[in-house]
Amino acid sequence: MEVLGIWIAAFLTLCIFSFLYRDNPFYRFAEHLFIGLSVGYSIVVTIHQGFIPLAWEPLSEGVNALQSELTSEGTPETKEALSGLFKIIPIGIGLLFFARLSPRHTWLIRYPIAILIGFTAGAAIPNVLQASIFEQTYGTLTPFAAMHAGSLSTGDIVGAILITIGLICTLVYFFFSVEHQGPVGWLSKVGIAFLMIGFGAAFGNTVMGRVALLIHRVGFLINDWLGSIF
Amino acid sequence: MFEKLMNIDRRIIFVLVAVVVIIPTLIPIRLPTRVAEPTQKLYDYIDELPPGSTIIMAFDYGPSSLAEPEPMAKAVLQHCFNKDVRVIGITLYANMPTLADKLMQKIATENGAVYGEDYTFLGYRPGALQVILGMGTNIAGVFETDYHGTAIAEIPMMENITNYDQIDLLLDLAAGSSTEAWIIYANTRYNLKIAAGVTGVIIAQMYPYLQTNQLVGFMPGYLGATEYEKLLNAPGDGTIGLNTASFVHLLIIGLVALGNIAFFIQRRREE
Amino acid sequence: MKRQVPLALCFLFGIVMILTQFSPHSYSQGVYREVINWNLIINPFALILAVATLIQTHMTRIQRRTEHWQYSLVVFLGMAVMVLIGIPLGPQNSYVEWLYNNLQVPMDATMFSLLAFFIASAAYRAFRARTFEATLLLITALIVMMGNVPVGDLIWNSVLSWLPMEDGASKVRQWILDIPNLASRRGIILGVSLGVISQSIRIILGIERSYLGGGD
Amino acid sequence: MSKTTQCLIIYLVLCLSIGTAFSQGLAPPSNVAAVDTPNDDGSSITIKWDAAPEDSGISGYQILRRIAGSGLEEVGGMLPAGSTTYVDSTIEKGSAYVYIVRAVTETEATVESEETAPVKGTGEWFHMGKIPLFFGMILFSAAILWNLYDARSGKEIFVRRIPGLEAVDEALGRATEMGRSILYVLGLGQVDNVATIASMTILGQVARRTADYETPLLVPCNDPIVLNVVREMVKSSYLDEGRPDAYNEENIFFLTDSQFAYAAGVDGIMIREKPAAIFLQGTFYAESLIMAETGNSIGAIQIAGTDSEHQLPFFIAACDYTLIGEELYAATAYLSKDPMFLGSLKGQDWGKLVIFAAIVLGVILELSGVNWITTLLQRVR
Repeated sequence: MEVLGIWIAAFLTLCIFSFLYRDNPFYRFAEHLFIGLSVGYSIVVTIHQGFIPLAWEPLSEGVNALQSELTSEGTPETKEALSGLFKIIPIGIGLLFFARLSPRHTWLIRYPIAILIGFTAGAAIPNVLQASIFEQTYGTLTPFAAMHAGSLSTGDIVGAILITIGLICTLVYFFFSVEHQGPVGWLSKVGIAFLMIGFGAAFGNTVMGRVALLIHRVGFLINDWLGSIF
Repeated sequence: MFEKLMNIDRRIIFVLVAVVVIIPTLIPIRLPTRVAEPTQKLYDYIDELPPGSTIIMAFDYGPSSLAEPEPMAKAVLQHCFNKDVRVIGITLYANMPTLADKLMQKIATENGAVYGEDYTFLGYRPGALQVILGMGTNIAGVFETDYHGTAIAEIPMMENITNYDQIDLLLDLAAGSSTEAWIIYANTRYNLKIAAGVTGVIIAQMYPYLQTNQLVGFMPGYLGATEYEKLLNAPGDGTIGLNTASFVHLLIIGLVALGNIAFFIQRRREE
Repeated sequence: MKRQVPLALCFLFGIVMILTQFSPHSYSQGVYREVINWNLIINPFALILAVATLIQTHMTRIQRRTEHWQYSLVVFLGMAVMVLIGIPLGPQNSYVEWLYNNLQVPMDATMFSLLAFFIASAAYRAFRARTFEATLLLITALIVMMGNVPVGDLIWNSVLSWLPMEDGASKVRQWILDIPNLASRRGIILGVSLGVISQSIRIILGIERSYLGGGD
Repeated sequence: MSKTTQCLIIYLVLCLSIGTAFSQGLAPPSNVAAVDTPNDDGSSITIKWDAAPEDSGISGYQILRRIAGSGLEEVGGMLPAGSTTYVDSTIEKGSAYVYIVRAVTETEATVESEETAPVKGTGEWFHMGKIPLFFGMILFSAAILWNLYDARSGKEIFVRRIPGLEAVDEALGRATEMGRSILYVLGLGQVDNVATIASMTILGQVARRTADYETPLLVPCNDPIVLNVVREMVKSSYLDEGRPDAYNEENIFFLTDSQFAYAAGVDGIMIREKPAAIFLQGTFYAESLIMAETGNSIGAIQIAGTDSEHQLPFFIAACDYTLIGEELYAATAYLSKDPMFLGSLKGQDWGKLVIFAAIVLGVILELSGVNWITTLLQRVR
């Protein structure tokens, strides 16, 4: 079974690599098989790691507790499990997603979507403001406090000043209410230069990442597959 | 001549890449590496944790990008098990639980760690934001059982753990924007300390968070894995991979240079 | 019913999430916990949407016999095998794990490893220093690439050994990432975050309604 | 051993132990105070005391508490020597507690502080440390709403020149001159994606020009819903220009929905049709560079635009013009004149202006030793 697995994996790996020659039926077969399998696996995992523990189990425990409560065998534990019954409301709302299957009732999926979207937006506003705006601005200013205290090396002072200049100029580049002429134009030019260095850094690191993916696959083919033959 | 050189079939370049990867894979070499600040900070933080501390390791990547985070996970797990730091594994990726579960098991067996006492894997729950915020109020409210179905209450290492207040660090092994989500929601809202191990694509965007201490430290891609392995004095997949990557990098740098030289000559001729 | 109620729900959940961030009292924290719980329960159901869309797309392809429609059958085959074994037996079952480890993982990993090839060929044929901006980007990229791999320092130390700096490739890379890269990233983070917050405000206040989709 | 001897030994031991305590001058912890922990849900009390001098010989502290009317109990473990605060989060809500801090020496001698005044844990309705955050949120919301209102009431809102957008005419002119087609790729986004919406708006404008110039416009789609929307949109652009006859529905078509096969399909179109201009606008993933590379190799003028940050470097390196992130949104606002986009864009600009001012002012203040702005921005637990 294990050897068979390695051979199948190697075959499918080669099917996908065959795309490098050109688009072909082997590649298309593997790609579609992959889409099917991965959606299937997501369904399985979402049911077993999502629906069942979060919705089904608390609910069924609640129902059992209700039964024993009605037959007056209630213990403190069953009282607690009874709270699982309240979950019937969010479960009901979640089930509205099935309205997607009926064109006439599709609008019902707006209810759960509205809740999820409102939740996300509400969580985002204060936390993003704190984490990404307040603290990023704070981090730009703290080196200057250290500079005042005289505890910063020359290299760090240059760094802090460059970061501040770069940040201000990048902000100017993404400022749309003023034409970029004169001093604003100059600042935005410096800003674009900083942006390009940033993108260049991302570019270089991305190359490392992509190469890593290939090395990993070639490692599999050579060590695990060919290694199992020779 | 130049026209021809510029328009060579890209498959020739593909063959070159394949050769440059296959040869060093067959004949591995090792070059010295330096350790930079982001990885050093993470290593120091974990190294200074008292025995019995607990960290969460979030496997937030999928099979498509496992090449980089996997060596990082191995190195940090090894470090934790040797330092007697407990590890709780989770994932926000639906296509990840099997891989993460097996990986933790493997490293634990190699280092003599015991399931339920030194480490546990809680598995996956849908909805990243909900899981991150929910675990901050009550971990058992999100993960009532571990991945294998054992109730949290029956796992010895989870005895004194209710929420992030008892967690010393969250290490996010990321191939997407999950680290930012952990920073924005777990660090800002609950003051949980965050560290990361990220794939090449997202390395550059981690630096602002490191400077503000919103990140304790992070491992930048293959390089980070190699650095961590060096600090542990245990070269592994990262070190082997990065050395192989050296040659591919040289090839790509050469190709960019060659392409641009041809481009400039062509442009001068046209003028 | 079709528009007002969803807008009201969105507003209600949004405002509750905002206010509970500012109120540490145990009552408001109780509400906060309950809201998170509701969302934890609702969220898994969203899978239905994704699966329904996928099935519909491929059903249409099969019905209309569009080009390569046969491959849509392969999608269904893969999904059916996984679901029929996985749902009754669970993801920890050894057959499911076998399929996952030997079919899904290798294909997923290989798909993205193709990119190493494409980057190499684009490096030769497309990445041109045609403008000042592109030149700056490419030079930075080359330095960072050199600094990322151990061979970079090796070359630096042997070719540029007359310079007073040892291991220059990785040091210059580190400086680029630490200073100019940090500055521009922070600029992007600030801009994007303002965008996210402004969008969230519009959503909660019902100004932005695109999530409701078309129709009445 | 006689009773006297025993007494003597006990007496000596006692003397010795008390003696050591006194000889080291062990003073009880001073200024001990217990207060309700601020900005919490009422489940904890904070105990504070003054630090002992360094040579005091204290090796740690123990915290003792008692509910009025009952006995003393120890809480928490032994605290290290340097500590001066302890947060007791094991209290029962509503009960008043009295605390004692006990200093312990290495020889296990102890000395206790006086009892604190009784204190209860109460929950606060508003987190006082988050006042700056709260006001920041209110002010920014107000800025957005104000500008939205302004934009809706028909006030002209200025958007700066965007180089990538100005290149559109150049690209179309060239295609017309050469008698070749234009290829417009919308990326892999779904119809509700912000970047896809932006891309469709730009496509609407491009279609108006191609209608005028009678240049063929090819749009391969990878999402059936996007396909339908795009067809409607392009058709109405041609109608608006009075050229419904020039509209060819077959030029806007469904290619495939899978990532790399889509890229390969687009590549094939590029090589066969040799379009003079290629637009890559919308949401892109890893396939971006495959298309940009082929477009470059056929010598087309390429205008890219995306908010997918990871693909931007490749577009900048391989295309002639690139709309970077927010520029794409600004372009949409500018082209569509939608008050919602325009107003938000202006409101966000105000936000940037405030950040800009905070940084400039903050740098000046910090350098002169005034920490107002950093205090305001700092996170309070």
